[in-house]
Amino acid sequence: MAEVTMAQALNEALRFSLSDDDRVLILGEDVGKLGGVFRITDKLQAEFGEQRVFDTPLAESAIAGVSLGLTQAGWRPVAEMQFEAFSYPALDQVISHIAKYRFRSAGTTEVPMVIRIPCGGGIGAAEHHSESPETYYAHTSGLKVVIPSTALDAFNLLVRAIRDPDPIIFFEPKSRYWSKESGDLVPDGLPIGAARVAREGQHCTLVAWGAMVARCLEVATAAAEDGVELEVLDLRSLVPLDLDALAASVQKTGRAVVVHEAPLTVGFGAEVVARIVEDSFDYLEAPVLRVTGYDMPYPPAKVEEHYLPSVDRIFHAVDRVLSH
Amino acid sequence: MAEVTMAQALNEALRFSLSDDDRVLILGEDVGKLGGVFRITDKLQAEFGEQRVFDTPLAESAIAGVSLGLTQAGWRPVAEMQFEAFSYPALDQVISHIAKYRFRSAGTTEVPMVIRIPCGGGIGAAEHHSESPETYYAHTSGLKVVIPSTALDAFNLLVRAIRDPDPIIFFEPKSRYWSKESGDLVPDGLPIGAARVAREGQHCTLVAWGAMVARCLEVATAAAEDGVELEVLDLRSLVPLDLDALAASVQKTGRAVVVHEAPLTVGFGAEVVARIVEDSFDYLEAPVLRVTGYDMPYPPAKVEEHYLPSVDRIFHAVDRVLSH
Amino acid sequence: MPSKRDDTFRILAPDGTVDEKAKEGLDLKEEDLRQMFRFMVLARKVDLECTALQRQGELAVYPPLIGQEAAQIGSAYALGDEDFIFPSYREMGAAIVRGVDLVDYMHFHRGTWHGGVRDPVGARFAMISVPVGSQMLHAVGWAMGTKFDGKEACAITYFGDGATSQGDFHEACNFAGVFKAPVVFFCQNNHWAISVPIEKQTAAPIWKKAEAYGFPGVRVDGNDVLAVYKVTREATERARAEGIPTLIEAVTYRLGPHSTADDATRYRTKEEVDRWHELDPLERYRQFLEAEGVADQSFVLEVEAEAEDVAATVRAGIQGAPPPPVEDLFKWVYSDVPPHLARQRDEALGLLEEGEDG
Amino acid sequence: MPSKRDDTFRILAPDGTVDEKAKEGLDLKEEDLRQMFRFMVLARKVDLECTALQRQGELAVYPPLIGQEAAQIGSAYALGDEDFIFPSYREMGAAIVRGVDLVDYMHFHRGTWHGGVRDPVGARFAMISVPVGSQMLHAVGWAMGTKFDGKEACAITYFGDGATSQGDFHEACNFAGVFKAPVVFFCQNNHWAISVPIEKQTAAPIWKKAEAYGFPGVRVDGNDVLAVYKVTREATERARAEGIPTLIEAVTYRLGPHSTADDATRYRTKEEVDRWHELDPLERYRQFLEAEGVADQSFVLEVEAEAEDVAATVRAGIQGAPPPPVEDLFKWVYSDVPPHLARQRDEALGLLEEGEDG
Ligand SMILES: Cc1ncc(C[n+]2csc(CCOP(=O)(O)OP(=O)(O)O)c2C)c(N)n1
Ligand SMILES: Cc1ncc(C[n+]2csc(CCOP(=O)(O)OP(=O)(O)O)c2C)c(N)n1
Ligand SMILES: [Mg+2]
Ligand SMILES: [Mg+2]
Repeated sequence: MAEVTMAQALNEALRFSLSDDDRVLILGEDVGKLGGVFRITDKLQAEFGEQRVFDTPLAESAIAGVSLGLTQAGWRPVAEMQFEAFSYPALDQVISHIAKYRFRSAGTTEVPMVIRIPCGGGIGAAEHHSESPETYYAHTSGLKVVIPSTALDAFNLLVRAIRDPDPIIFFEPKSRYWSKESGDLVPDGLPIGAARVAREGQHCTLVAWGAMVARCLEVATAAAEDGVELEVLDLRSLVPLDLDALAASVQKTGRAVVVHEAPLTVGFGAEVVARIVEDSFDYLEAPVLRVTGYDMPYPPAKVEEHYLPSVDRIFHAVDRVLSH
Repeated sequence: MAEVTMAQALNEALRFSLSDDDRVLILGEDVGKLGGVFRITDKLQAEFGEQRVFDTPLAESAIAGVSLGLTQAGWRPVAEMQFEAFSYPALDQVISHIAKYRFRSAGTTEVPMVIRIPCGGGIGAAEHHSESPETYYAHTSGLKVVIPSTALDAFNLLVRAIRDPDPIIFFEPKSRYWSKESGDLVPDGLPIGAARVAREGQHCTLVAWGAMVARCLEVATAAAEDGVELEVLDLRSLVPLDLDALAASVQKTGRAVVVHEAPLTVGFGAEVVARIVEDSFDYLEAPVLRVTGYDMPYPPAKVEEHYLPSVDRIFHAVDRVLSH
Repeated sequence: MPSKRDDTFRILAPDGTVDEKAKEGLDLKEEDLRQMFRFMVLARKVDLECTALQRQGELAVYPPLIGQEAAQIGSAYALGDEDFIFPSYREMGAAIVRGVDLVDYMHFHRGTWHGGVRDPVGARFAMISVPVGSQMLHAVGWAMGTKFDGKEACAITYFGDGATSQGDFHEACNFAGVFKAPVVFFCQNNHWAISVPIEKQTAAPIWKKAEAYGFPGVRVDGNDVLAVYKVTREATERARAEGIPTLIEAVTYRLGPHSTADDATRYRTKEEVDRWHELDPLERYRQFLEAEGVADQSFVLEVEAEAEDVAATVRAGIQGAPPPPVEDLFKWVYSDVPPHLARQRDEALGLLEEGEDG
Repeated sequence: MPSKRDDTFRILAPDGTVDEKAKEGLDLKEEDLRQMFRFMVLARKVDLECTALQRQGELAVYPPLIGQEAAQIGSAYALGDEDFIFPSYREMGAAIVRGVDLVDYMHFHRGTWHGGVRDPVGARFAMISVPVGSQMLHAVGWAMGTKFDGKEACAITYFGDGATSQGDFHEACNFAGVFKAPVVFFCQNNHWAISVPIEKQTAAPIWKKAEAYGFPGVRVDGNDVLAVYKVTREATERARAEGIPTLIEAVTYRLGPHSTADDATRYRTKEEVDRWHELDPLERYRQFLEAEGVADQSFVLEVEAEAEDVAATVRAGIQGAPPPPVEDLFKWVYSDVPPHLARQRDEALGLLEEGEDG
């Protein structure tokens, strides 16, 4: 039972997949010798050669479009976008082709590819290096959108994503890259599409994904001291969304707060609220609230603590919900 | 009191703006001699010359990025994206620069530009010509996102958008281009950010924008025959969103259904539901439901009638809400 | 008119004269020469049929290829069976050479189905691609992957003069140059991007843009099917054998409107169109075949009759063709139908039933 | 080493010899020659200071320009007061020439402010742009708009070798060619895009890419400040007078890591870096100035002392500099604060107060 960071777990998941299936390829900017700016592809080129793991020119639209082409030649590309904000030049290829390709072909061809995107803030990074663009992808039908919150789950989810026959946007919460967890790296965790109850509780449900799961667990631990039992639901997969798990938890607690880093307006939290209202309205004892980033561009690193959902802000929302 | 179509009203709004302010420019693909594929810029190049109204090479990222550059030289560009799906190559410039430019400069520079985007389905068009991408833009802080539902309001909103100091995404619901309205074309309507009660009613609120407003009015007229009075709220502006108007209507009716063409998951309807829950939870007598396009790529034209919210589907939702 | 500058490769001049030196090494048997003509006539006939079908409301919209037959047939005929075509939306001629089911294909333009090609990988013909310039990257990716497997096949991607302005064109060419991808970039410069003339699209000759990527660029008379065949053949050989991409600029002309929804009189003169009608690629090639004694009147008539039959079959197949059952749409989004989508499917099907009942 | 091919323009050879023919028409007075040296030393000193500030935690991350002083100073010094600079993130040297407030500028790298430039239009220096290749389009748009006004000014945009792979680079150059925009595309080919060497970035020489857009391309020794000045000067004149854009490839080298967060030893050899240290642009220029009698030891010492002072001022100004008040962030999003944002502002400020109280 070794201790691994999420970064190591992701690196192992790629290593595992490269040896497990010789059709798997890794491409992106600086993924070769450098091993990626976060070292997620560390040593993989040395181990698997320059054809299985290769650097590309600096062009994200090409990285996405070429990956689609590779799938049509029978490969399973795992493309890395260096940072979330640099995935935007690829949005046209993702929205107009990758997400639609299977549909357009009446199911006669598949696009088994993964686009890895480090996301989120909280690491004091430069501009364009701390955003949370999950809404753009989750709203794009035809994509599956997953995001792990722990090291072991990162391993499991990435291995499953690479095996999946559909195009997957795989978000990696940067601020958790160095978070440790001990356990064995074996792809036997929950399947894509299943949420995980990270902590049980009966008074209120905190819904989160990625880095905000840990933040919610902090809140839950603190709340427990006041005898308030918060349930923390880690969505793991935004698309498909685990509607049953969401309904089950909220129907048990009757209250919910959604937490995410992305701006409020049409953040994925809005979808969570709408689903809760549709499926569990009669169980609700209070409005479902959202604690999110503000509706502004991601601010300079030195003020991000005031932008990201803090333990305080989450507490405030929980208080309002409980005292409703 | 002449009768005008929305297409004519938009053409007049551009004409008005070009003569009202000699810093206004119009650029895009085929906006010159051809007058645009929908003729929204018809005759403008002949009237104002090839420097005020000009065709560009076929490159949307450039159309957006060059427009930003033009604002820094003191111009007020009005760029046309030929169809909504062809605005995606410009998303990187829109998200990473246009939306953030003022913020990044600490408010020391402005980006007074408008990007016109024909949107929506229902016109039997080819693939990539019927989508509703408002979520991508509404989630991008720094942009204002407006969409008219009638000819006169289209004139007023476009004139105001062109005068606005901030970057504006101006959606034009294609299926309403040929809808007629009589009245005078004068920019004296509601400001950007104000919603409009398109029809009063006390039993349930239908929230919509663009082409779906007319669809909801159809439903309301039919419902009235059964003595059910539906209020129809035309949002007009998704960002900024008129929270007061939304709360006022729902707190009066106690019930709401949101209708849009875009796919369900993280469609703007989710934001509307979340806002209603946050502001008017205690007034709600039933869950707020959404009637939207399905979570799939926009389907072939010959099946779009089964994809777009139909009078039937909206009725179903209203029934569920009223009988709750 | 196609540039008369000697940087334009041509075998068959408009006036029918043959440049024997240019023709050297042309590896076409008489049967091939006839077959290419057959394909050109077929493309012309089916194209006209489709314009008619659109007028009758059988197709939603259709982008005619009339005038570009030599460019499409000559290039597609030069391909090997394993080579993969990545087209835009105007390559029905190339689809014919590839043996793509034309009724399937027309479903795209009818508005009953988005792809237009069943099992694209098997067909070696990618689905119709409307976002201008976007398909070139797929061709490069496929070509890279095919080379990784050590297979001797190349990709060819079709696009227009306007598409060269897109960032994706640049990124695709740059990747191809860096990875030595076996791909042929085939640009049909038909002088117009809807209403925008080539002079307003770019300030440099298209074929010269290859300089920016370290591989050869060639300009060819796109209305000379023999010349197009030859330069494409050579490009495919360079691609497969040495991993050298080629940018081919086939200078041709869009004799019809951009699409059946377009009114070209708004932006170009009748004189210009007439000049190009005189350069009709079919006519030029027919005269050559008859002059060379490879074909005679009766052959031409026979070919036209065959084409009529095929056009009639396409018409019969697409007329009144229904869209897919709504249920299928839900099956095509993902390899499985996830719960949220299953719910939506059930709602949709429920409504359909009611519709039938009531 | 900078390519020795004669397609590389150079005045001052690494060994100090001067190419008099190339030097012809160089319009620099002695004071200019000294001023450029002053700027180069200043850029070097402030750059080293910033790397130190980052190590001490005063800056979040910093991208050193060491080695690229001649390319940045020589080009920026060639500009007129009305010309507008559209930089990437590594152009602190150009910012110095432009007189941009360096403390403002360093707020970007400290993580206290995103723009780095107050009133960019007034400063004639656009905000720092991190998305690679994206700023070139802004330069072209500004240049087009300036030409529309009949003003005699041009834009210059800085970018790296890696940026030439981006679609935006292509679209910007193509627009510039079509609209005859007065713009200079200044590429600092420093041989690396983080860990990706130029050979893996593109298969053609960068300066040749201009061929694709119908305007001139020039390769210059980017470590020869005189040559850089001259080609840029000529490019700006062509741009303003005739609306002819130019693509300049300044061959130089990134002596430091990509940024203070980068470990360059993972992908390049010490030998390579050492070779380029021998080609240090400051050293080469200093020797020239002394040989020509334009500067002497004491001048050099004086200049270095000045630079130390400026560096110290920058340090003093940025050390411990606070981020903007949270309230301001809400004011910067739109020209007004819309209701939904006002709510969020009030929540944020409320929490801050509590924070202070409790
Ligand atoms: C990205 C994108 N922008 C705009 C359009 C709308 N559009 C369709 S075809 C076309 C012109 C294409 O011209 P060209 O590349 O020369 O091809 P041609 O139609 O002449 O064959 C345009 C602007 C599109 N389909 N995709
Ligand atoms: C669109 C985009 N993709 C990726 C990145 C991450 N990134 C920052 S700098 C850089 C390398 C740029 O190389 P080059 O253009 O040569 O400029 P240099 O850093 O050498 O000055 C990369 C990949 C980015 N900033 N923007
Ligand atoms: Mg064309
Ligand atoms: Mg570089």
